[in-house]
Amino acid sequence: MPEITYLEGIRLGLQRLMRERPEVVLYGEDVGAFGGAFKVTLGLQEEFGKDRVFDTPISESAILGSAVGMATQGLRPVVELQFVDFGMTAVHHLLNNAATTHYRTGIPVPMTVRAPCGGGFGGGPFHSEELESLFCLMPGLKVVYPAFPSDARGLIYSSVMDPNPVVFLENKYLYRHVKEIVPQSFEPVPLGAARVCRAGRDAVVLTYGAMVHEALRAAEQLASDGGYEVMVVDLRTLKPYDADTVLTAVAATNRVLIAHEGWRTNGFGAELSALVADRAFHLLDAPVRRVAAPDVPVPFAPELENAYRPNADKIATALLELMEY
Amino acid sequence: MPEITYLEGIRLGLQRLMRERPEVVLYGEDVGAFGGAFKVTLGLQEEFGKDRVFDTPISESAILGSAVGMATQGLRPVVELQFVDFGMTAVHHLLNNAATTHYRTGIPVPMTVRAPCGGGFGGGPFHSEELESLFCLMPGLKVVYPAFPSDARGLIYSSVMDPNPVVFLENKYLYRHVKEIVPQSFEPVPLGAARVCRAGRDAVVLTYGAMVHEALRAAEQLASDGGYEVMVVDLRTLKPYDADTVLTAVAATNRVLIAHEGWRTNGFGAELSALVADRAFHLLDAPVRRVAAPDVPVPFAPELENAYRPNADKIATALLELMEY
Amino acid sequence: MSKKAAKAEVGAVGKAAWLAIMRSMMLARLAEERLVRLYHQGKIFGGVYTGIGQEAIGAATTAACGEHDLFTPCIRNMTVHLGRGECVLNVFRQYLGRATGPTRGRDGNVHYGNMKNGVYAMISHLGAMLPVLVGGVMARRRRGMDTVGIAYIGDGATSTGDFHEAVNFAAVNDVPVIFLIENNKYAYSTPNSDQFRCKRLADRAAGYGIEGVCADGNDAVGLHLLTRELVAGLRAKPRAMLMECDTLRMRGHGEHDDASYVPRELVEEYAKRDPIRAAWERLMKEGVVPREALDQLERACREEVDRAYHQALNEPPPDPATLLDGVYADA
Amino acid sequence: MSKKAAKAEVGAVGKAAWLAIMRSMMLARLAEERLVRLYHQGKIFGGVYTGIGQEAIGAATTAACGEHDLFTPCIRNMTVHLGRGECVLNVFRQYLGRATGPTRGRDGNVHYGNMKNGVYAMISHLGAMLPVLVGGVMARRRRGMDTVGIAYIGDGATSTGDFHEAVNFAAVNDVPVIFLIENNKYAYSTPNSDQFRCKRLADRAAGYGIEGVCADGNDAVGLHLLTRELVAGLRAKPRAMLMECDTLRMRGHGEHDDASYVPRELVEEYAKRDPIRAAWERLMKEGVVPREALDQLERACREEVDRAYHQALNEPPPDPATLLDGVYADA
Ligand SMILES: Cc1ncc(C[n+]2csc(CCOP(=O)(O)OP(=O)(O)O)c2C)c(N)n1
Ligand SMILES: Cc1ncc(C[n+]2csc(CCOP(=O)(O)OP(=O)(O)O)c2C)c(N)n1
Ligand SMILES: [Mg+2]
Ligand SMILES: [Mg+2]
Repeated sequence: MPEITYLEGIRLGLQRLMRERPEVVLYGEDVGAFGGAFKVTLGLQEEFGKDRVFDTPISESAILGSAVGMATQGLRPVVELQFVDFGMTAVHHLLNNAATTHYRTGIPVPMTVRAPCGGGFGGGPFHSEELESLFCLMPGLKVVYPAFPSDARGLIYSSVMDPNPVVFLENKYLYRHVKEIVPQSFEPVPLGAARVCRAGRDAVVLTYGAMVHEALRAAEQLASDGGYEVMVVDLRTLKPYDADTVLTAVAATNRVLIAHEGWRTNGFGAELSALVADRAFHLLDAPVRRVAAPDVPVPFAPELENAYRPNADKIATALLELMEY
Repeated sequence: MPEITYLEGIRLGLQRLMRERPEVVLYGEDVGAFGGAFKVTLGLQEEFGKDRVFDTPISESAILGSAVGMATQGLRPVVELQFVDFGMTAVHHLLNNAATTHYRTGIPVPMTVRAPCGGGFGGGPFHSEELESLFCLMPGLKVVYPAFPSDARGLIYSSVMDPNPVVFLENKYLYRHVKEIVPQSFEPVPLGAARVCRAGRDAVVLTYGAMVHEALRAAEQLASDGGYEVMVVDLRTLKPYDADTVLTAVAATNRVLIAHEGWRTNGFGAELSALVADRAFHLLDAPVRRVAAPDVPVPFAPELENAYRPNADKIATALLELMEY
Repeated sequence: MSKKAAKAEVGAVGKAAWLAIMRSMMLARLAEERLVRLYHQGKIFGGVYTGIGQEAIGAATTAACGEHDLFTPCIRNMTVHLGRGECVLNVFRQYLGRATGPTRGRDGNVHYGNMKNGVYAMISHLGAMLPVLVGGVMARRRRGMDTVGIAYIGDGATSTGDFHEAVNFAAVNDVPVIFLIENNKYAYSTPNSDQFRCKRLADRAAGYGIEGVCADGNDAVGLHLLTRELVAGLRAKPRAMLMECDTLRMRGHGEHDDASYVPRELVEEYAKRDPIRAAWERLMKEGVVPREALDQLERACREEVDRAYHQALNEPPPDPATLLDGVYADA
Repeated sequence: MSKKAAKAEVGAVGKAAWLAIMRSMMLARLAEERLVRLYHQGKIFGGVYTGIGQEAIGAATTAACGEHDLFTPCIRNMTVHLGRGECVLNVFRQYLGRATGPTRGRDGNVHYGNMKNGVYAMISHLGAMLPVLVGGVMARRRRGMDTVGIAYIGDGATSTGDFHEAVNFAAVNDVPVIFLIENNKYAYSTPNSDQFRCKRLADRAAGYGIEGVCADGNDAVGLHLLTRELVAGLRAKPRAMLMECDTLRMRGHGEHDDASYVPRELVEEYAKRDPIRAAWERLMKEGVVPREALDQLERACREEVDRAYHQALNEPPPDPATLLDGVYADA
């Protein structure tokens, strides 16, 4: 069984899709021969030709808008935003065009927007953003955010095959930092299903993206230091999210920590917390806490970015506080 | 003392600012002689000239971007988005340009973006959106949303005088539907301060914008029907929000309902709920509930929009449920 | 083109085609006049936005296209919908927010389409349908269809970033789309002089390396002949192009707007060039369509509008219980 | 212009001005070469993006401007910063994320500015600084300054909606801004042919009703003379304009990119037209600046870069305790 990175997981998923489905096309800035800024699509133009894998002008509106047009005419476009940050120049195409089309007209819009997110490598304020909560606001959109190579591969497959517009978030830090030994062939990973990555009875960390790995590290630490057994739930799909798995986890642990890499105020953690405060209030033995980035632009210098970015230590500290509540 | 509408409140605030402050300029699509789509700026070009009040091409990026440029060169631009919905074509100027400038460079950006929001008049999916939670995600931005004519007047004044970029949300339904008798002269209303609009000890409704009035109606109804005394807190500023007033209200009532006109998932109510679940967990006698719009595009037909839009009845029902918890 | 040649060409198009164009224009005019009345009687929820005075553009251009072509109409393009086969009944259903209408009451007034006819339902964000059309045409062509597209867009909307990105994207990819600018001199209250500085918006074509043409937007006959030629050219050699049509918005931006900012002389000038009357007279004069046929057509249109309105009026509004249905398409 | 007239003009500009231009170019080249080395030694956090081969543009154009003028440089415009008075020490502080640097470590590499010099710090979103500059120039002029602006922008970034909106907005409002397109043939890996279809990007000017000029971006002398003329013209009669400068990106998009997609012949062609060598030779040949002055300048620049780097290296990084400070400006 091969060992693949997160990035390779996405590429393998795309490759299989393009082999199986002639209606899948892939485009964006520099995604062709160059393989994209992060090389996720490397080799795909060579295998599938310029007709199916092509470069575009620097025009996020044209990219997202044309994908809506294609998706309503029998193709399954997969477009890449070079960084999720730059998608902010064309948000109306997601919120208003892609996401409302089926509700208004009954026409499905099977398009996928791949968007590299997150920091941890000195990208500074405009190449490190985490904007999932902004996409999660939009009715009609699906939002997916894998944490593992296998999920990256299986979820990109399901995202592209879904008849709805999907924002597929990719964590840049994870691209080459996580590896996994996986079987050559794979089943698609269903959208909307969270996964319990670690069992535990003392508390649960609800998380996704890069913070899944930090939460797992924190849980290990608490297990060896304090003997606490912390459950870790990887949401995987953020919209629509898997409330059942979340509520089951809360029922099993009675203590909830939410961890994400993006900003705290109105981050996606707020939604998870609100869900718990509404539907699992009676199960809680402690406040619902969030470990998230502070409300400041993502700073560049490593000294600042380390202070800014949530990590295993911050999660462990918050967990201990919760335990002691 | 004159009776003014919400819309006139904004206009009077702008007029006073322009009289007192030569550095205030006002522009946007059709805001000049025409007075804007809703006539908020009617008469201002006549009084202050085309140099200070002017029309622009249909270019939201140019409008927002140029305001950043002006605000960093000694002016206080106030720009109007014809509808908040259309601001989605240029979100990067708020999130990345306006909101990060002071943090990155130390240069203040005293600009105000006026944005008509909300539905209730058959505007359909693209003229009725409530997008406050999206703006509330952005570090460095302030977000203001008045509910009363006096607050509209006093808050627009403070927003324009604030050295930071402010998104000033205006509720279109309230423009002509709420009136208030106010003194001719006024004190600016400080940003960041919520207001208890109605005292009560049995529960609190945390709300803002059009839903303040619905919450007040619901509270009246509960007072006369069930003898419950429901407190209503109008947030007024959503970012940075007044956590102290919220937490004091929770401590006084032990039951919390959050009500807003916009979508439920990741709406601003999620943040308020998360605040309460974290900081006031020990004070709660019941789950934190949200009354919000369902996660569907804002529908056009009155039969659908009435079902879609939160109102006094829905708030009252949710309150009763909370009381009986 | 000589007068004689033009006349011959008009004849070659044939009576049926001209009658179809006249029909779209008349139906639209009558339907919109009815909607205007209903609005001022307080019988319409939301706004009413008409294309009165601009009917030639949608009617003449859609009639020059084929079955698989694609269109993104704007707010003043009822004749695009009708020209592509939409029934006027659906127009009233849409305006009245009926469950039976094209958006089942979920969207209102001009925000409808019909993919059977190759017509996209617009979103309000100006310019935003342009890249959608470009993508749609690319997709159909990839699937083997000989599709050409026409994107209708106002003078004001040419100032949006989306306009620029879409035209450039289509130009680079040789996508056969006509970006048809209806220059009706105003964007809401904003005149051309506050919107752009070039003499003609067609001048933008050079900057995209594509062809730009100007046309009289109130001359249905000339416009139809020209569009036939252009569409044939685009099919033969796929490429994007700009087309600017001169016209005037003859009413307010919407019916809530009295348009008092438009100089009276301008309105009078264009009133003399009413597209329906102009086409009527020319087709009669050149002997391609007899007066009786036109009179008869007008009567039929009046009846159709009347019937459609009353039928729509009696149809049911959407059931609030359906509010949550169909946000997502089922797998 | 005749050779003789050109020579006279070069003389009229004066030795000091030419030396200043040469200094910006040399300093930038040496600083960037140092940064390149540091990057490949793994001593830089984040990326390194250089303007090697494009130094003439920023140096020659800023030198043609006045105290109150405004600028929005892009990623390849170290010579704009230096030309407007930024010290190379600040450049290293910025790259090394020092607390003492222009953004105090909050932003990195090319994302800095200095309002003292009229230079905005760019955000990364391509095109987004253009409307900012337009607004800045409008504001300064309203406040009585005779400000002109230059917005630097890449060939790729002309495809953004922001480019279009900003140019149109400036044109309509007669804002004296030169939109200076540095056509270095590539946007990351994407060549001009996949970016636009017009022959020259200056052809876009007509579509905005403004003037467009083309210039050799590797000829600092010619560019400086031209810009002096243009800036004087814009001050006399405020208006927007486009200027396209022909050049080539001589390294990868960033130092992580080996640019193997750029044909070798193209690189060789432009290597022969290195802007620093070209200006050096011409200024010597025309006798305005003696070789010794240039030699001396180069030595001084080398020392300055060396000193700056070592000083920056020894300065402190930001204190994590300041992370939350200054998100908002205090009232
Ligand atoms: C991006 C965006 N900004 C603003 C608006 C509000 N708006 C709707 S129609 C209109 C004027 C459109 O003018 P034009 O494009 O000339 O079309 P016309 O109405 O004249 O047919 C404006 C400003 C919008 N719909 N979209
Ligand atoms: C809106 C936006 N989309 C994408 C990017 C990613 N990006 C950064 S630089 C670049 C290429 C820029 O090319 P060009 O404008 O020609 O400038 P050059 O690098 O050649 O100087 C791209 C695609 C971005 N910064 N902003
Ligand atoms: Mg118009
Ligand atoms: Mg370039």
